[in-house]
Amino acid sequence: MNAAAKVLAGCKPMTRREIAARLADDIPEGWYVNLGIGAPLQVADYVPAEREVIFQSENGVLGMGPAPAPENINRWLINAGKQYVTLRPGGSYMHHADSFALIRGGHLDLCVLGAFQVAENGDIANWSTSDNESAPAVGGAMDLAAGTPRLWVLMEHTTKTGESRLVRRCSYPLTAIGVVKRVYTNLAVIDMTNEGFAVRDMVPGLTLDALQSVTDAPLRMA
Amino acid sequence: MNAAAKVLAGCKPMTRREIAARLADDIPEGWYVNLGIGAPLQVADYVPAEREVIFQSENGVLGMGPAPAPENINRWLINAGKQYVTLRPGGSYMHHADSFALIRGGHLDLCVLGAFQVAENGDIANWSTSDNESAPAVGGAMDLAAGTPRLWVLMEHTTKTGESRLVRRCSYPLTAIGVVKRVYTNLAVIDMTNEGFAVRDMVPGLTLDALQSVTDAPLRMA
Amino acid sequence: MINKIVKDMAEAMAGIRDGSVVLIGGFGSIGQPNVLIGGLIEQGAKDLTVVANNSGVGHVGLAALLETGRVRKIICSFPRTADPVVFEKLWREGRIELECVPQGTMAERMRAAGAGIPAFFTPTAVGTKLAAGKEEREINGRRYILEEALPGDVALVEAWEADRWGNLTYKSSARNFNPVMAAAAKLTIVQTQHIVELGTLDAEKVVTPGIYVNRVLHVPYGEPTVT
Amino acid sequence: MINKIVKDMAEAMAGIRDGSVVLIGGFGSIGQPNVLIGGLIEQGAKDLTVVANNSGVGHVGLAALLETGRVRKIICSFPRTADPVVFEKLWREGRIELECVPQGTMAERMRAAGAGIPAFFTPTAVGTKLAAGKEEREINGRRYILEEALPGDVALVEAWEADRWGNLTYKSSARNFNPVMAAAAKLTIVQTQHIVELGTLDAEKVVTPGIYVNRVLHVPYGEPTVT
Repeated sequence: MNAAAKVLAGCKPMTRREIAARLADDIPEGWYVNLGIGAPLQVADYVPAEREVIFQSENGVLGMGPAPAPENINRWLINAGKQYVTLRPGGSYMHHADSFALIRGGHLDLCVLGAFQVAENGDIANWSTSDNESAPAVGGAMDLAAGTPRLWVLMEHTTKTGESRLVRRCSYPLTAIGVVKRVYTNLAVIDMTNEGFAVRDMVPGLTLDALQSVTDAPLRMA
Repeated sequence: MNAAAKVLAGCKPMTRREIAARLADDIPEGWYVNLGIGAPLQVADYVPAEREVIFQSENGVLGMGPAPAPENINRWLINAGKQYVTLRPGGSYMHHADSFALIRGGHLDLCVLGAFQVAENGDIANWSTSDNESAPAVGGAMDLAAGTPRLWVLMEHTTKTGESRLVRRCSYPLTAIGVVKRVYTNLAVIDMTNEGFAVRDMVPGLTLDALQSVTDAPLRMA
Repeated sequence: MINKIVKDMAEAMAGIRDGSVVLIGGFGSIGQPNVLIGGLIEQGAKDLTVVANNSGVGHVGLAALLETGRVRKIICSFPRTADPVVFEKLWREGRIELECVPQGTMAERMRAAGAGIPAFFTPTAVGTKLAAGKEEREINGRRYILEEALPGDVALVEAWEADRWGNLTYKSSARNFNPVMAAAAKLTIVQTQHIVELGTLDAEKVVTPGIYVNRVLHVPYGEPTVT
Repeated sequence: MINKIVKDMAEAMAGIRDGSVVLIGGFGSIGQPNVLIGGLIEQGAKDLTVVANNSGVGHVGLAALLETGRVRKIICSFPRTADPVVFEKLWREGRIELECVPQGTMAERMRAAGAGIPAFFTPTAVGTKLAAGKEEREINGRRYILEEALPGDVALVEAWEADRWGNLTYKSSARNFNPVMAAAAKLTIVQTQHIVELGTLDAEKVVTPGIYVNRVLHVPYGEPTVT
């Protein structure tokens, strides 16, 4: 049983959906938010419609709503993950240059991305594992990471084999440098500060020592 | 009686409106055309509606039509000269960055500008006479001159005091360098070639020698 | 519930600081937010830099703002509309600084600011005195100069329709600089002819999405005068 | 009378040369002009460089074009949609060159091409391996890299409505790269679901004005499949 497995056995790690819900709680009404493909997209499910948060999709959709009922699908309306979505009243469309002008221009309040690694200097690696077997594919990740003033990462705390995803320096190819502001994992919520990672809260049953034992980069309480 | 006056007495110079009409004859159907403020704006009056030429105005109007009847004025619809205009069926609006992207991107087939001077190297001076009494005001002239692949100039051949406006080198502040393709004056139509000015045609009664006598830069027949 | 519609001019103008760069929409008086300009005069911020295509006409709107003496500098393509009496006097007396910028370069510099582009190369003004002091580079055999983004602290915008999210449409050529400035400023304040219910604007027709808008003031003031 | 509507595919594809840079609209299959891609396959131009956000799915559309072996290089942000079997095979066998570009940089490089901007600075990709070999500069304390315009010889575009002047609207998120590419290419060819009479499109709602369009082919082919 590796260190990670021991730690996980001693507490109740969150599921992906629980992390998404935890993150969603921290998004106030009125924010403009881009959710990266994969797990981050689930965050939208936990923001109640009466709390108006405006979701943007890189493919030119501002004011995205939930998935449509099968009988109401608009086949020209998808999100960045190429899933059918809806448009909320007040939503609008724009072309790709305008969409990324919005992203690069820093107009979003928040972007949530998944990641392979986040480093204590705020670097993020989320687009490539240097696996030369498949072609590189960056999509909009670098634009979102470099452009959004507030980048939160949603990811498992460790890899399946127990390696820390919060690292001193990323070993995978970088997506952007010094941009991550907060990390939501299945074990904790961790802020990025000028002094590195600072733990905001942990799942019940977890101690800072136990969390540190599965984390490569040094941690302190916020 | 100066040289210019003598030449003018020996032929029948065109009026501003005649120059505009002469130029309009050379615009084929299907061209996208920007007409500079002042005399060039009159060119539109001599393109019959059935010959579809699409006029653009720098303030975001594509497909501009003639002045409206007083009872049909749309007070939000003006041209670059701040005169009320109409929109033809098929016309559309765009914002200023898109309008100048269109201009700078070289998408117009033709731009017609007035000028103080045109030089045999294609330089144009049309925005300032270095008069330090009034503030500099360039408007869209530099964008139009640098951006449009085909720039024609419509101007009097000489100044009121008889000085040539077709010069070896411009003495007034430049608008753009090496861009003029053709000049329509009250005396002649003159192409810009790699070897300088080449006269395409002259008003009846005028000879090349007489035209040269009122022109600073050397002329040849095209 | 998001509601960017403000109740009065004081709320619209709150917090505009001395020294701000203020982007003011309009081409001549068409699309120029004259009521907001009046509010800014009332609000009293000074030492302003104003970015606007023209420099005001007679003694109204932008000209009235200049006349207060609170504008240190104007960035402008054409300070010579019909009756620029206020500007010309200030300029001759050396009481206002003028940066004359080609119109398309001015628009693109603001577009760049909104789009996170700090600088770009352009062929406009190459070889002219407006290129003085600017970096020049030959790219693929043609000469270009480098121009920098022009961001605003505040944008004053005139719209045709607006909803409570701040989505905007414009009318005809009154669109002009307004959408570009809305995206280029940190604080975008809108005067609109019409307020409409959220969801009634055609999603395919919104020109400025609400993300670029902070405050909307309903000013059904009628038709502009061309000057 | 201006009439950009062409009668058949042969007329739509006439003159596309070997070695062309072909911009192909769409985000995945939404807004992708698959019928025109079929026409390009039929037309036979080879040694092409294709610019598209994705690299094709299964054996249809863009994937079918790649499968002909006539695409020398693809410029693309995400060559990994659902079933990129054709592209992956070509790439592993070294039979196609890939330039992987961040999606927003790709969009902006084409926007720049259409706008007469030869190069611009951007923060995207700074410090990453996609910035390798690119000029870097610090501007106002932040690091940026220089990116060049990406013009096309040909753009293949899917529209919702078109008129005989080539004015276009798009449907929902099928807008995506299409308007940007229409403006960035020398020859823009459109397949449209609907042809409408000149003057019936709302002047406030036209997304691509006809100045950016050369040929329009009426292809009322129905709804896209998401892949």
